[in-house]
Amino acid sequence: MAWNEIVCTIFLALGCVVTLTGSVGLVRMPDFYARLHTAGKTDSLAQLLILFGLVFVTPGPVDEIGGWLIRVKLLMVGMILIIAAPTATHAITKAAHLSGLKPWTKTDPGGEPK
Amino acid sequence: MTASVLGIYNYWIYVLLMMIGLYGVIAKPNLIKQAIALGLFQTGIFLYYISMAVIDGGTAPVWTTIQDGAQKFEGPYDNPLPHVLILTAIVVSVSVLAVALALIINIKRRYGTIEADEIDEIDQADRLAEYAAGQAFDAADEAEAEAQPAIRAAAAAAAHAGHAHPGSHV
Amino acid sequence: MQLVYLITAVALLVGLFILGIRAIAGPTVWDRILATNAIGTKTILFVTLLGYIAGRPEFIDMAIIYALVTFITTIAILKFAEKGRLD
Amino acid sequence: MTTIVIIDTLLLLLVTATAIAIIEVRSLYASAMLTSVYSLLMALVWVNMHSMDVAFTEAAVGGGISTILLIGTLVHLPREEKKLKKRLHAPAAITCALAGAALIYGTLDMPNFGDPMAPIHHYRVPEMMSQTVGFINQTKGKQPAPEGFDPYAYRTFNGAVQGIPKDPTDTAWRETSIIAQRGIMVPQVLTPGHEPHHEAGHHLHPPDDFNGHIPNSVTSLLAGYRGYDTMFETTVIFTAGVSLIMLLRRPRREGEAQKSAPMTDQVILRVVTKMSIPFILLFGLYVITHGELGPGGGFQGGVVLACGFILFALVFGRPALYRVLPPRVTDVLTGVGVLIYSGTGAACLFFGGKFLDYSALNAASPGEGEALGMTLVEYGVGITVSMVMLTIFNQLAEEQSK
Repeated sequence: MAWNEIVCTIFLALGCVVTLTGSVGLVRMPDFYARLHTAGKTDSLAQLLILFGLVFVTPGPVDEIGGWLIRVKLLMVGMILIIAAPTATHAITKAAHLSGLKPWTKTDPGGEPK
Repeated sequence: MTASVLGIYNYWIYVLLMMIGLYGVIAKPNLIKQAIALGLFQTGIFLYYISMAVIDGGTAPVWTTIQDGAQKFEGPYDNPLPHVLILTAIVVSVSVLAVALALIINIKRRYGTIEADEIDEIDQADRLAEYAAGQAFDAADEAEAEAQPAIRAAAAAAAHAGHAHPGSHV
Repeated sequence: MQLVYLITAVALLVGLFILGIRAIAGPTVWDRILATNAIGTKTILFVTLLGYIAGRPEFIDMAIIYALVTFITTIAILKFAEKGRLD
Repeated sequence: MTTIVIIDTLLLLLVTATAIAIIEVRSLYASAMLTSVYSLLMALVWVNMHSMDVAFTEAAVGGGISTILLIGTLVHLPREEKKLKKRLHAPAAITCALAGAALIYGTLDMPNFGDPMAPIHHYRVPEMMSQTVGFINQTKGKQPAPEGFDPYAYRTFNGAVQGIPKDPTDTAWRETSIIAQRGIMVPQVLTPGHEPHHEAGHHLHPPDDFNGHIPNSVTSLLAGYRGYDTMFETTVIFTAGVSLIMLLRRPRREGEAQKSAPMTDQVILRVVTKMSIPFILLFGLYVITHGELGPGGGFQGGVVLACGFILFALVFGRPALYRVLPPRVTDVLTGVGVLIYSGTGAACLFFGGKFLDYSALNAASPGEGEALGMTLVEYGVGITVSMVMLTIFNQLAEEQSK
């Protein structure tokens, strides 16, 4: 393995771990707001890790137009996601909060129908 | 490359998807569900077509040339024709869905429900009411027809009586 | 390297499976919307990865379109849940 | 190949589970949401099978537009289907089981997944691919057909080889197979002076350089070989838009106020939308224009354009959209797209070619003529598709104001 492949592998492995954590959290957490927490945070981190890892293994010589185009597009995807995903999460939260969904607490577990 | 279950597994999934769609179309009385199920059925067929296009070790049928017409990828390209067929089919399927939804909205306006069996019941009731109305109309007609001879006789009697006074046509 | 990609892909798929449970089961509407949104993000990563698995990463445009579509669909679903209408 | 098969298997399992959930879940709203998930997963399957253009279309159309349309319809309808008495509809289940069994029995004779010797790769397609293949091998010279090559040969589920009289272990067979894998699909077409399938009127295009200048073969087949079909499919979409107008549009009274519920109270959403809409529209135009070089084209780009306008209507309200793009303009542009398509065909006639034979557009360099014609056609398709999708959305949304 060349050095760039090793770096990519590390990033991808981290991304996998974060992704799986987020997914499990989305199922395990007790109420909507806690799930939102796990889903929103881990999604943003995981996509950045994986996209950044893939930048290293993009084929094509660095001085060739094609290779650069792909790398720039990868970062562009990351940028779009960094803007769009939190916006969507924020909008969901706000709508849920305005609709009267109460957060779950240990003393008052009536936040949502079981 | 020996023949295996994995070799035709894809085709079984396409059958499964199609049958799920077909089951939805037959079993679910809700018209929206039926429209969605029709979409599932279509996707099954799309899957069948695209699966046939794959070639072992092939890549997407977009040639990339580096310089002077030299190919970056010499390997086989997947068959592009099914892709072309399905590409247009997907867009046509959304048009079909849109027209179906418009019809469903009109049905809701006319019947007040979108469950197929309730629509059938309403239709049946309408037909019965129509039939009853027709019966009543026929009965009235028959009564009129039965009354006809008497009326004619009366008219004839009147005309006969009229002979006594020529010029006065009733 | 193919093996690394494959393992990553399988991990993402497992994540998709788990999220699918939440999307199907999710007690409130908001849970479903959240799960749909998270599935969208995962598919973006997956589609990028598939390009590398196939050895032709020049089709990144797919990922951009996925990002846009996921965003728009989330907003539409959200608007319907919040206001009960779409315009 | 094994990677493809593994991912394919897992993805298809997921897809099937989603499909069952879509049918079985009682809330129509959840069903519509799951439809979006289903389409995104299906698009992943297409990408995995290297069908980029289809994946593009499926993601934009299935994940975006159809979900929005379904949700837009649900505004007037009850959000749950009524409770059925029986969980399983026995006649339907029996029908489906029988039909499914018959179809599965039929698949036993299918060639293997990914078999390069499958008939589909050898019968009709190579005839138009041959020119491409000729182009690929221009630098290497054309190779003659091997002895005993049978384009109809393929392997069935049982491993039996059909259509080839010889022993599969024969060297000729292996050679044929290698040549098929190399992408040289029907060698006999490549032999100069010997064109077995060329009846009169069969070919719409000059055999020398068709496809040679368009890297994306899907687009070149779409606009070239299947140009007529694509034109009439555009017309089908146009017809769908017209039917929607006829089914749902009511004449608006003068001075009638347009009701709407914009989401402008969410500041972050409003700002991000305002920032991203120019980008989305630009990206749509890029997809349309870039259709010859990479995945993309009129259908996909048109849907992306429509998505941009729909996002605008979602966040700022439909009256704001009507100020930007009045329904009258939308209606006219719907027809203009089809007109551009057929007008390009007519222009080809004018320049002395056949209908939709783009190479006539530039006599000096037929390849550039084809590129020009295909771009024009893609723009026609894109305009019609985007405007029809927008019309459909507008009509469904206008219905909510009553």
